[in-house]
Amino acid sequence: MRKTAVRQSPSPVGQAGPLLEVQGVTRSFGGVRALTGASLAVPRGRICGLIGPNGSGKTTLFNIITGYERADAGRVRLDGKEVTGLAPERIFAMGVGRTFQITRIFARLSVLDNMLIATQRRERWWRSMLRGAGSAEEVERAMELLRFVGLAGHARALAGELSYGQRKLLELAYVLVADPELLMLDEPAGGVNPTLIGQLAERIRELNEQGKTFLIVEHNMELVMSLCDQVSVMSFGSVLVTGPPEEVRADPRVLEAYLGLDDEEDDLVESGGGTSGGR
Amino acid sequence: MSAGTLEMAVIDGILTGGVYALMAAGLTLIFGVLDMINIAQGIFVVLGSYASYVLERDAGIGLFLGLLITVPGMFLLGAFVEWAFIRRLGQHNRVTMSILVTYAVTIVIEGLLLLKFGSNYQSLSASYVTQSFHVLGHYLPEIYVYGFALAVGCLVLLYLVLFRTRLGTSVRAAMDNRLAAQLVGVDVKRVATITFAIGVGVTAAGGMVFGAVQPFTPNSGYDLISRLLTIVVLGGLGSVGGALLGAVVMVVVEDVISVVWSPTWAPVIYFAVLALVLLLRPQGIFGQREVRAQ
Amino acid sequence: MSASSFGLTRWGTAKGRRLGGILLALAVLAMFPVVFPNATVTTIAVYCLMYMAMATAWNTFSGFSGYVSLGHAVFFGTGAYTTALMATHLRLAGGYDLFGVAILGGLVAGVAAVPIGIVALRTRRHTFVVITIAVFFIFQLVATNLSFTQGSEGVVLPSGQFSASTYNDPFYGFLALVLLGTVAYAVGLRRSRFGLQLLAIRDDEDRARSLGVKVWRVKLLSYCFSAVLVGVVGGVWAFFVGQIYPQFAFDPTFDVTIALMAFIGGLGTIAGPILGGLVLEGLQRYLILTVSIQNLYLVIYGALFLAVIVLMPDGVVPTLGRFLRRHGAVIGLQRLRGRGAREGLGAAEPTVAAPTGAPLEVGGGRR
Amino acid sequence: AAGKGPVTVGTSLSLTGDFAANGESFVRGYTLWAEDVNAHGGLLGHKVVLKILDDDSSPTQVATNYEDLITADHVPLIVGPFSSLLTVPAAKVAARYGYAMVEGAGGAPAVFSYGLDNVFDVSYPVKEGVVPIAQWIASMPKSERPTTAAYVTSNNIFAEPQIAPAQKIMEAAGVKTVYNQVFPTETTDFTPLADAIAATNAQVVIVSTTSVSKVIAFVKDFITQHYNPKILVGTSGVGESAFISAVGACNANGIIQPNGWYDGYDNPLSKAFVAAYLKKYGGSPSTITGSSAEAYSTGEVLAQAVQAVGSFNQKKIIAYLHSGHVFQTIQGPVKFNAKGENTDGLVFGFQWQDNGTKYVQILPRNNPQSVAPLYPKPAFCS
Amino acid sequence: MAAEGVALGGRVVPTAGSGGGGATDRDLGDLLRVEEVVAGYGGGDVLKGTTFSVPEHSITCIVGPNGAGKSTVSATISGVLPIRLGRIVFDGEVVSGRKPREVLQRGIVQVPQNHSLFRKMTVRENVEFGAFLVRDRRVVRQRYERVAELFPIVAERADAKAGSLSGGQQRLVEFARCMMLDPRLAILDEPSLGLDPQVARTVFRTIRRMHEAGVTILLVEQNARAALRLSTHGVVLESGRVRLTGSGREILEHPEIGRLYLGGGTEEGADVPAGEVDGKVEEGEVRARTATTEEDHG
Ligand SMILES: Nc1ncnc2c1ncn2[C@@H]1O[C@H](COP(=O)(O)OP(=O)(O)OP(=O)(O)O)[C@@H](O)[C@H]1O
Ligand SMILES: Nc1ncnc2c1ncn2[C@@H]1O[C@H](COP(=O)(O)OP(=O)(O)OP(=O)(O)O)[C@@H](O)[C@H]1O
Ligand SMILES: [Mg+2]
Ligand SMILES: [Mg+2]
Repeated sequence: MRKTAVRQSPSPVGQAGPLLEVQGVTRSFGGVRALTGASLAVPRGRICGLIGPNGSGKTTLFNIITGYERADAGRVRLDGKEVTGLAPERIFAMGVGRTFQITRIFARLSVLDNMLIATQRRERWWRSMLRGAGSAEEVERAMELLRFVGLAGHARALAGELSYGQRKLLELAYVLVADPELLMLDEPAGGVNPTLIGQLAERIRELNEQGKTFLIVEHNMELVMSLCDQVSVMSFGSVLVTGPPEEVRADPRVLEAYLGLDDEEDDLVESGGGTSGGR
Repeated sequence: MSAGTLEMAVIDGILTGGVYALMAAGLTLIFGVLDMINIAQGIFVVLGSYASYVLERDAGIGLFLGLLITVPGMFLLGAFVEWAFIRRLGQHNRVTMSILVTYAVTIVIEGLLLLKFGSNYQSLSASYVTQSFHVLGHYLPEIYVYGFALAVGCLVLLYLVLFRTRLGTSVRAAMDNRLAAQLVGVDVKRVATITFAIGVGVTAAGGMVFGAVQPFTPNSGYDLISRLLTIVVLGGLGSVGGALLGAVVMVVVEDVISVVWSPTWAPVIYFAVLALVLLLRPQGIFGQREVRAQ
Repeated sequence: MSASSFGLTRWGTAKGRRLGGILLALAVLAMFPVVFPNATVTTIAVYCLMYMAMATAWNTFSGFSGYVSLGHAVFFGTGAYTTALMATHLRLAGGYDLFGVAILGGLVAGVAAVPIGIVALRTRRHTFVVITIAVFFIFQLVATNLSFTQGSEGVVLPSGQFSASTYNDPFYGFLALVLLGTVAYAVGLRRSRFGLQLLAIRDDEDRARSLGVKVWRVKLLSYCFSAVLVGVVGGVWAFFVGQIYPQFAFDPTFDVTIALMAFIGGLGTIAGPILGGLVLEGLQRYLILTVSIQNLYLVIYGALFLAVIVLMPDGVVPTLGRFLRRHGAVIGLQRLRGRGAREGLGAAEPTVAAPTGAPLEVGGGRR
Repeated sequence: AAGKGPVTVGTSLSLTGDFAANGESFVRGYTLWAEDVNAHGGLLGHKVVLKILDDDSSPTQVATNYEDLITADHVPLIVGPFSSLLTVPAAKVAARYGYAMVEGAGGAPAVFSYGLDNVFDVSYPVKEGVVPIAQWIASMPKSERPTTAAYVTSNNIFAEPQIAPAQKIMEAAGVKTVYNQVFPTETTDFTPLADAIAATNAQVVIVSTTSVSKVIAFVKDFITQHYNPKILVGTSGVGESAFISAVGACNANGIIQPNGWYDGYDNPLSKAFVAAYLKKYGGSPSTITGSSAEAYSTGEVLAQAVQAVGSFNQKKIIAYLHSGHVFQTIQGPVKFNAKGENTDGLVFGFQWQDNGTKYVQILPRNNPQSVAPLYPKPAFCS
Repeated sequence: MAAEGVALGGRVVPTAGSGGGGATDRDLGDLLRVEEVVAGYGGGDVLKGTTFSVPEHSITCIVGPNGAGKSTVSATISGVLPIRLGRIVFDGEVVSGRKPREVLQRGIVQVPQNHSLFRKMTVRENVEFGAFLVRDRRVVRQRYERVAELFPIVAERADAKAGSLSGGQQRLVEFARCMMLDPRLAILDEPSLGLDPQVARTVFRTIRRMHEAGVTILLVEQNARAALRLSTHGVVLESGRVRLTGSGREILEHPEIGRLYLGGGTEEGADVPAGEVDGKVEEGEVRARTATTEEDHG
């Protein structure tokens, strides 16, 4: 736990192995084969996108990586170490933070308290008993992030009183405040105001420049295409293609499986949240 | 220990289990639908016994016939309690709050019963209370057999109501997702009232059988409630069939242990079995689990 | 709601006022037996202290974590039995040393909580309630049936070697210390990261895990701590009552009583359980003593609860707080100002106004 | 007697909670006793006033109550609560203030084992309960004597101690123990136990419980199992009307219960008590419970001690109670040993006869009042 | 007033006076009016005198930042959240203060934003529940078949527990559920949330078909450009107050609104003329209200 914690400076992209490596993970629920040998590598210091049709297994893959579900077969490596089947708190301690597609916040804690829970990754457990809920710096950092997502005014409100989009933002904010090496975001932009999405993208890029690695599941193509260094497309439980956004976008398989061939009505959706990517 | 005794213990256990299931059926319904712990279930059982007792003593109405009056009567009482108190429970601290509210209801009813009937034991009498069927060399007490039949009957009825009627459909919807139920046109408040009322109404039948198999005082509810709660949890919250299975498992385990080993340790073993089952299946035997994390 | 964002009420806001309140409470606590030396009054006071401490201790686990324990009587009984058995086996005379034994009783209760917690805390909410009840019955049965607990005959402790006229004072003093310790723990818990983690567990245990909360450890520890505190009180109780039987040391209504106290005052608050314990225990002892209206007493008692529950569904302290806030403009204003300066957060007052990106904030800051 | 102020006798009774029914009987017994004393000129010329507090059947409250009676009300005299469970905490408080605790319902061995020298139980020691019945069985001619016995008892400080002494006597007389089990007090379902006993076909069955409900459950089950032991004993509740109404009079025929007092007890004091009771509370003699008699006797013993020492001085009263003097009560003679047990306590055996219409005294056999027992017990009739 | 919004309503809906052209307000009466509504949860007010109206046969889209009160508006209309002041008029009748069930009976269906499936029930049960108020089993079956055809996932996973579906699949089932009734007004709170591009397209297409079939639609979307392009009317909500109303296009092209809530520059949004959108609608088979003719709103 200590070891991963000290590594602050970003190692140059491409050096050493990938930060996260998923190999041949399968998982089925009764008759449903959610994952059929999914493999994925997230290089250190990159922003990776993970897209795919509804039900293609993206969230299930997230769950397996972060210890919420077990895999039937396959392995997950983090920074070269095998982490398959470790408990969520262990995975977190190793520097992986995630958000949930269907937001999960602590409804009866204040927004600020929600943030403070997440600030303790590098702490000995017994210290939690001997210290206050948050130090001045922690509160400051939390407030800064809240300000960024537009929730500072709600810092004292109960998190359960937030609107859908605000919850989404709060969840994102407290994963950010935890300051993990790898941030796994499951549809961070869903339900978020387009203008704000643009700012989120800015922030993600900024963090990326500081060395954070991202794995982002998103249906907002504009965002994915503009933000990601590398995009993987899942279909029926396995990764179909991985490559730079432009390539992936043009790949006929992707068009068929995900984007759709009939682009006659693209105007209705494609620009959703749209130009926010800033291109 | 003869094989006959063991066999008898199992038979006893199954029959008595039926009686417990009858008492627990209402609890599991209330538990599952209203997401609350109803401590008052014990006193409702006792109230059912007293209701049957009064009808029998003062009006000469037989125990089973009396159910035609006591069940609707308790149904109305249940509706009132839900309307007056349960409805006010918020979503926050719901478990604690429901325990406390129903505990308060318990002591009020207990106090009223004490005022009316005093703390002496009463019992229900009818010719079949001390008679038995002779089957394959075993004597089966009639009242237990009737109780078991009544239990199965009630549970089947409850099951049909839950799964074959519109009311049941709305009950299950309200139990699953309140907001969604509202939005598809379920009158959630009314459903809650009716469910609680049904739960309490069914308990009138349980109370009748309880009163027939053993004497009762207004205090008798306390020994019952923990048993009923464990039955319901063992079977799975909200599962009607689970209540029957839970009850039978519980009583058979206890009966067999008390016959082959010692009555003293029988409840300990039962509780240990309960803990073990819940460790392996936290949702109970027939309970459903929260489906997945997302 | 928002004023208690921690789920907890902030008593008073200005530091001075709080300090004043605390000092006043301490003074009352200290002076009480001097002002009211009557043995009946001090007896009732001793029981009040016990229940105040236990309601607070219960609250530090159940109120914070949302796991409702109806089996804390197990720890009360374990503390009581440990104390009683040690006193008889060591042939203690019944002096002050027995208080030391009571502390040991508490520790034993805490140890007992470990296996129970390991089993019970794996389950969730409703199931947990029922498991604690089950464990409770196991303990009661075991105490009734094991030979070393002397079964249903119970255990008698040596009578306290204190003079009859001031017999209650040592108990009062020791329990006052226990209460202070318990409250200090509760306050500390509320302010600490540990307490925050417990509250997070209450809201969404699974989510808390992926934020690195070691839910297991946190739950178990707070369960044990609250068990220790209740166990110590159990030990003192045994000494005070002088003789224990399984059905009283392991009393099935114990936890409902405690939960009621914690609730009446306000679940998850600091002042709530203290107030609830004081009022309920005091009132009950006093009522039974003075009015003796027999069974009507039960009806009234129950009806009163129902009234409180219906009228103040959050408990007295929070409701009262809200009432004051709404009706006392001055207090309200102070409160509003004090809101930012929550204890434990130090000077870092978050800026409530001025968002960075103008459009982000339009969604509505709170007035 | 005029001119002197009243004297308050304090007590704490279980008016609510588990022991409420017995608490009620105790209230009647104490009340009758006080009226009786006052009708005869009071205690040392003082009118007796009762102060009764409710303890809700809780040891915590009982201690508080006596504390209150002694330190706040400064009552000169106290009498005991109901149940052995509450007697010890009450007696400890009394001891702290040097008060004598005369009581009628704290006869469990546990009460006497702690060296409390201020406790005096006017009833027979609980452990003696089944002894006369056992002696009667042992005294039967070999040919008639039953050969097997089943014992089952509630795990309770009143019920459990009754078994061992009786069992010892019977085993010595060659009555083999074929079943001997203790069940937890909270048990509500007795069918497996009853069936197991029935399966042993024991000729003597002794069911030791503290509440009528349990003995009813056993008997009902024996009936349904068509199991007819030669001797069926229930240590408590058999004489109550609730028992008859639950199992039916005819089925009760021949069932035996030991007790220290009964309404037909041929003792002038007792007869006067029955008359007074009926005058005040109405009903038939059979509705008077043994608990009322225990309370009344408690008062009698205390009054006699006070009269004898001529003051309310607790030290003197305690000394006198320990002196070995024999007190006369409606329950018969009372004499205390050093522990405070009543060594002269009488235990009778009672049996339902004449198809369950009459509850008669059958033991001790040498007592001229005793009726011939029904032996073996007639078969259940339904 | 711009004419684009009118054209759609005029052409597609036979009942409204056709002829294309003319102002929105003249041709289309208001089906729903939200008048000076004040509402909130527990503490303060969230809606502070919100007023707007939804013309009959329109697609009205509410846009606004997160926390503006859009979902709160939906909740007040459907009766889930009681209002404090003001009133809500539906088809000439005041519906505020009525139970959700009564509102539904009058023909207002809502798909809420947060996931509202019966997680422990099967997909089929969930969808059928949409027609809870319809007592005729035959009609329910017919509609179910229609819905299953439209959204294959419903048929594929008919017997799966709804809670086990993926986020997007759940959203789709919710949407499918709302199609089981034949509402006069459908309130859709972010129908495209979490849907992949293809499915989102299907959903938008379906919305348009519903509209063509005569259903008035109140849409809440953060995917605002797409939504506004589809809409005849738009409402901008800000801190519980209506900031601006107008035709969908007006809102879309409003420079400040665009910058604040639609994610920057407006130029891209302008490149698809609304006429084209409409044109496609014509091409797409306009489904007659075959299975939906049963009127069961009482
Ligand atoms: N616990 C489960 N039981 C049954 N089926 C499951 C379970 N978990 C996942 N599935 C199935 O596995 C498939 C993959 O689901 P997953 O949530 O991973 O999809 P996704 O790619 O995240 O989709 P979306 O984009 O809609 O979020 C789905 O068909 C889903 O129904
Ligand atoms: N249950 C609640 N209790 C208290 N306040 C709430 C609750 N739900 C929402 N609010 C508050 O009401 C305001 C409006 O919420 P609403 O959900 O209507 O926003 P919205 O416009 O739908 O936002 P989004 O686009 O994020 O869904 C927000 O400030 C929010 O904090
Ligand atoms: Mg997903
Ligand atoms: Mg919303």
